[in-house]
Amino acid sequence: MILPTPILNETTRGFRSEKKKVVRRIKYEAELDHDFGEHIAAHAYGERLMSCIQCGTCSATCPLSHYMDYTPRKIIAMTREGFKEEVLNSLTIWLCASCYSCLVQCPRQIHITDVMYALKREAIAQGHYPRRLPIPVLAKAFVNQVRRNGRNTESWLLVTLYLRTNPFKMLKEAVLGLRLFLAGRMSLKPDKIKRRKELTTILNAVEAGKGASIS
Amino acid sequence: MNYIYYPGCSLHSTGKAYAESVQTVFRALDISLEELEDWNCCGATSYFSMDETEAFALAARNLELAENQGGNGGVNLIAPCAACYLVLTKTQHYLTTYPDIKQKVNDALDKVGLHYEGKTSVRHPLDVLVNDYGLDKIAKRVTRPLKGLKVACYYGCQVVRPYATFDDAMYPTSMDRLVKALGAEPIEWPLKTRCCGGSLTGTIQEAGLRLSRALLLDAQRRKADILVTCCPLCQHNLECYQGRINRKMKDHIDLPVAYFTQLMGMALGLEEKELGIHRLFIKPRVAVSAQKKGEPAHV
Amino acid sequence: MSDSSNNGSIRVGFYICHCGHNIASTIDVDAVAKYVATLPGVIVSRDYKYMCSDPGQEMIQTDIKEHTLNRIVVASCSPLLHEHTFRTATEKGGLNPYFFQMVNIRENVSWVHTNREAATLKAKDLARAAVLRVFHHRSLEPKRVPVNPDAMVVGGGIAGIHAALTLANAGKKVYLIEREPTIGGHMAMFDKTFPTLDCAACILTPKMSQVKNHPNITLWTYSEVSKVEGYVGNYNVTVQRKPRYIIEDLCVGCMECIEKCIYKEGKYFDEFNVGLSKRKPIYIPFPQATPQLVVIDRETCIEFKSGKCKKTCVEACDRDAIDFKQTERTEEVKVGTIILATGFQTFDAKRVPYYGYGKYPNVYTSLEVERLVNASGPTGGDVILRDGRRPTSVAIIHCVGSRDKNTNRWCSRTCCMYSLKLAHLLKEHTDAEVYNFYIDMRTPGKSYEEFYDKLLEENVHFIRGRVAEVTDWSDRPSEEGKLVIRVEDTMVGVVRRVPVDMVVLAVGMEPKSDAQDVRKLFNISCSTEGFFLERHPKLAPVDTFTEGVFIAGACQGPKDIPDSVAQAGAAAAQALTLIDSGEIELEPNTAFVVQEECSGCRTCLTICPYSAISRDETKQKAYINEALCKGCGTCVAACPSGAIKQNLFEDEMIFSEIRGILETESADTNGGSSCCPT
Amino acid sequence: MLSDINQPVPKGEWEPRIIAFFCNWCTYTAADLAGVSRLKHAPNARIIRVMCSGRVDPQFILDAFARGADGVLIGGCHPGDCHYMEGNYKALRRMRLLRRMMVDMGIEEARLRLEWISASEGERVRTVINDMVAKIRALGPLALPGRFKEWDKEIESLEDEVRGKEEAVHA
Repeated sequence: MILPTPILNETTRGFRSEKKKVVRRIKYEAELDHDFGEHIAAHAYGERLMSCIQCGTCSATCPLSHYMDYTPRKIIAMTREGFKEEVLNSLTIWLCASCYSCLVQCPRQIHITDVMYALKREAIAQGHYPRRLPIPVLAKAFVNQVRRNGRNTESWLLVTLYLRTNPFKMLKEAVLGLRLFLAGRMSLKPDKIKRRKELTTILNAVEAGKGASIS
Repeated sequence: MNYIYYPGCSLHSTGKAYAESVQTVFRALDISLEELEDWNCCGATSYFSMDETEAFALAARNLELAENQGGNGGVNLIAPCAACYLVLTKTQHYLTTYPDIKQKVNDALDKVGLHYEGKTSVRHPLDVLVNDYGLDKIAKRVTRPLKGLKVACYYGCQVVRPYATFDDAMYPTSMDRLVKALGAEPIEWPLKTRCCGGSLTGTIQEAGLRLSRALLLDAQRRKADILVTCCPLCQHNLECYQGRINRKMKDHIDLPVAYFTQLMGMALGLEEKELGIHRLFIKPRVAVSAQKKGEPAHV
Repeated sequence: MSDSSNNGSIRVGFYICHCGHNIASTIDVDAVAKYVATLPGVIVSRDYKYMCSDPGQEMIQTDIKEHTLNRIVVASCSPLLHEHTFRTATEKGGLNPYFFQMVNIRENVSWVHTNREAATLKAKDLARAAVLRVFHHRSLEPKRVPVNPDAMVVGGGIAGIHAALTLANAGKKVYLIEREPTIGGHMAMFDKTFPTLDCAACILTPKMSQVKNHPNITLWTYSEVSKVEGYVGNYNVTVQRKPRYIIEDLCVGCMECIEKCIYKEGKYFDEFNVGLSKRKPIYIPFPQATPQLVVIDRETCIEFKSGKCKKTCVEACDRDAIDFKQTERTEEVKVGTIILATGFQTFDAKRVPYYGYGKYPNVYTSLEVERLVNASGPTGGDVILRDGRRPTSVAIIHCVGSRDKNTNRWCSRTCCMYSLKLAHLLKEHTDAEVYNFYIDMRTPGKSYEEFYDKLLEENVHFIRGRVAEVTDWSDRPSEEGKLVIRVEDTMVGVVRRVPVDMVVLAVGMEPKSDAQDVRKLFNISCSTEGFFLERHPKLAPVDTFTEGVFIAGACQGPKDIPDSVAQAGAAAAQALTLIDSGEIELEPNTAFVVQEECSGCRTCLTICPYSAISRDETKQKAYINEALCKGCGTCVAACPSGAIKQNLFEDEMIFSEIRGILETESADTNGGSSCCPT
Repeated sequence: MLSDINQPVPKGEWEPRIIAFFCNWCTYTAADLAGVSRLKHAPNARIIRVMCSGRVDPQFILDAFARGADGVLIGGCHPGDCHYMEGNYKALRRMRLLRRMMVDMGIEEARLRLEWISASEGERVRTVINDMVAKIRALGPLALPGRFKEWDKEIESLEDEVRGKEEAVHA
């Protein structure tokens, strides 16, 4: 399947961004993972996932849908039908900013945001996500930092992020960084909690106590 | 019930001004705020994309610490950062709705002798000020009403959705009513809960900037003098990137973006320094002049 | 487990129904039949594909004769469905129908269980219970009560009007009760009707005047039912008639008084035009209002508020029809049957703030638009928006408040069609670009789909997607000053922003806010949604669980005009069958006192809600008036000396059911701690 | 819930047995609705139809227990909705008294349950029955008939003792 090349040019006039080449598109039942939907529903409090009526409210209310390769509605449909590969490789799940407007407006009260989280976790677990996409990298960096310090320090978070994804961006951001620093809105010394051991024990305990759940 | 203060990581860095203004305002209204001892990161959105149970455990530790610190009879945990507020309310909600999660989380907490009962209620300063303290009392405390100041009240997405109960999820009004109480005029604004781009400004900047831009442009179109928010990330996005937006997209945006607590502090006539006004890149001069206008009426 | 008392004479015939696969697929009917055959007193035990079919019933009749059976037990569906069928069969076979007992193994077993073994087991238990029960059945005569031929119809919308006329034309006396000052209901407000596009008024008003002039119809508008007593065939209904402050017999509806009211202009919310225009405190809802009588609105009339009005209206009326001293009147009528046609209310669009109703002046509800395009409407059919503009583009949003777990879960059935109609009318009146935003297009109904085709050809836009928001947020200069629709065009799979001048919200239908009170008043039930509940969703759609009370129109569920009329006809027909049979058979389940056992303790007297029990002071015994007893059996359970018995539900019958269910073979051996008979 | 109610009943193994007295107008109709809507639930309840919950005589309930029922469920119309005006209130009052008696007899309260279920609440029939079955499964068998037998035995043995003593006296 083809991913549109990322985002950066807006696509209001026709889908210019999509690579124009002739592709054979057909889906055979055998290629679908029929338990995928149930699986996700079970782990995302998405009990109601199956009751989706494909009305598109989620896509329409989503502030980011116009950057997504599949609208949230399609993601739900594909998840339900077992288009596992496409879903896990999609940009959509990473573009979700968790603003919850879909969840609030969904006429079937589907926990769409949680579905997206579940899909992200599944994608990471399966090493499926689009390469060099900063978001999963940020997520990882963030988690590591919190595991280490119990808190996160935005400055360091961004530094690690840019180093991993696109070092040049550092320079671009440097100016802003400096201004923030001067305004006392950015500290360089990492913020830490006192009882870090306690936290580690808790998180390890969770790790240990893990069953089949996605995470 | 007593209030315990949960700053969250952002209020230690980008949101410093928010932290300062919240504490100053609460002090001015004689609402005691003791900080949660050895609080940890709430988990934010990123953690949920990596490991949900851990994320819940992380948040639960804070809820539990608050429960202890607050003593019996329950406690209000005040989280000014919208993201923290959402994660903590969400955790609270899920721990009560799904016993199995609560079990998992408590199993982990037990390892360090903690156990979460579920007595902590997570509150946002906006909720506390409007619903606990009360608008009339606030209005009485106003010494320098912000006459004629047109304010775009921006709630962002995380404060009212989806587990918060103190206001409407799509069309909240608490902040607008608060701003009115300060003598200013909130503008009618359908975008008040539309996402500002969140962490995307750091990752897929194009997308992030466009969201912020839409908000700023529309606020200006509606003749807002200032935009106030209750989320450090929103404040950061909407203020710091205005220059970049103007450059990239040939706009002429110049809109001060402050924390609602800063605006409130000004109306209460508190020290600008203590409200962290000096930390803002775009100084809210309009607000200051509005104060001046308001002044004679009240002295 | 034999019943020595009267085992000898008792010859039971047992029949178990497959109901196609409905029962046979979950219950081993053959096993049950074989098992029941082993029970004492059972002479024949058969299974058959469809017991309710003619051959099934004949089987019973022939068996009764050939095997001289004197008790019949049928295990099939719910007694609420077929008890009557089989009682009749039993009677045709030459037995008293009350020697029959039914076992519900479909609704109560095969349809709700999946485990064949457990289901079969349960079926056996229930069958055994029934077999033991019929031993105690006695021959009974059904209680017959005369049916008062007069009928009452509550609600003067199209359904009520049609029901009333049907009854009246059949020569029955009908009381038509309407809460509003005029009949006509919602239909009177509509412009054209789908799919034929004939004008609502043209087809409705003739029926309205027929009602007014029909010798058999007593029309009471501005009136409400306040009390209902009695039982099927004999209801006493109390009606409150609100004061119009107009003497009905004198007023000729010349409207001089309205003309002369000290208010030169209308000032108050005009109900008929849903607020699109204003009315005076003294008014007639609309020109063809029936009856043609003026009303004075007590809330807004200066005379009532201050008592200092010049009363120009009184001067204006040369027939002295105005009477400020009028007070509420109470009427009591006796009727045999009641038809409820109390209608619906439209969904309050303010409950979905993201569509901006009440915030943006140019967002309308469908009902408002009905008035707006109506030639007799506030603008004379000219589509002028609240801000004075004429729309060049219109968005019609379907399913507003419907199919949504946050508001109303159900589909309102009519919105797709009326949205198509409004699309057509708006295009006709304004030549604007019209967009329909729908989730699913539902056009089931005679020549409805054809109407949809017609609209497609009129190149109205159809965008499949539920609108997320209506805002005045313009993202492009082209959107300035417009209302912007945000929606996913799910067919294309892309989010669209559609700027329009006018938004129409196709609000759904919901139960009237006071449906619950009405339900209690007439002692009927409501469905979960709050609509009145029919006795059976398919086979008794206009009956209720209260005999003699029928329902018609949208009070039973969302319905369009054709369906409402059809249902009204059906309800009238049901009422007529009852009336013309002259008398009705009541279930002979009344209670009676066994005199020699009564200790005269008075316990029962206070318990009976119908005061059917009196005490013979000379004999010192209680006595039950069969005519008044409704057969709840509460007194039976309360009688300390067990002197009261209830026909069809005697203690012995229920005890033997309990025994039948619990005393399985194995139970006898191991103290009842197992439910496994084999 | 569904999963375990679909397990085949192991032969001879104990299964809760519940007698359910449902009023004709509300709860029995609701049970029918549950059927029409195919709301699968535990097969342990056996319904006996009465016209009104007010007809349910305490003797019925005690008899059911005495004959080996593990639980008794009574379903009536919601307060204020009784087809016969107030039969359900009467039922409620009786149950209160009866409960006290049961507890004295050593029958757990949970074994007798009174529920208001209106004609439209098919879903509730399912949940109530499933819930009650689960609770009674937890309590285990009541097995009154068994207990009665034991009591009889005890009494007999006592009598024997007495008799023995008397004989001793006579000797």
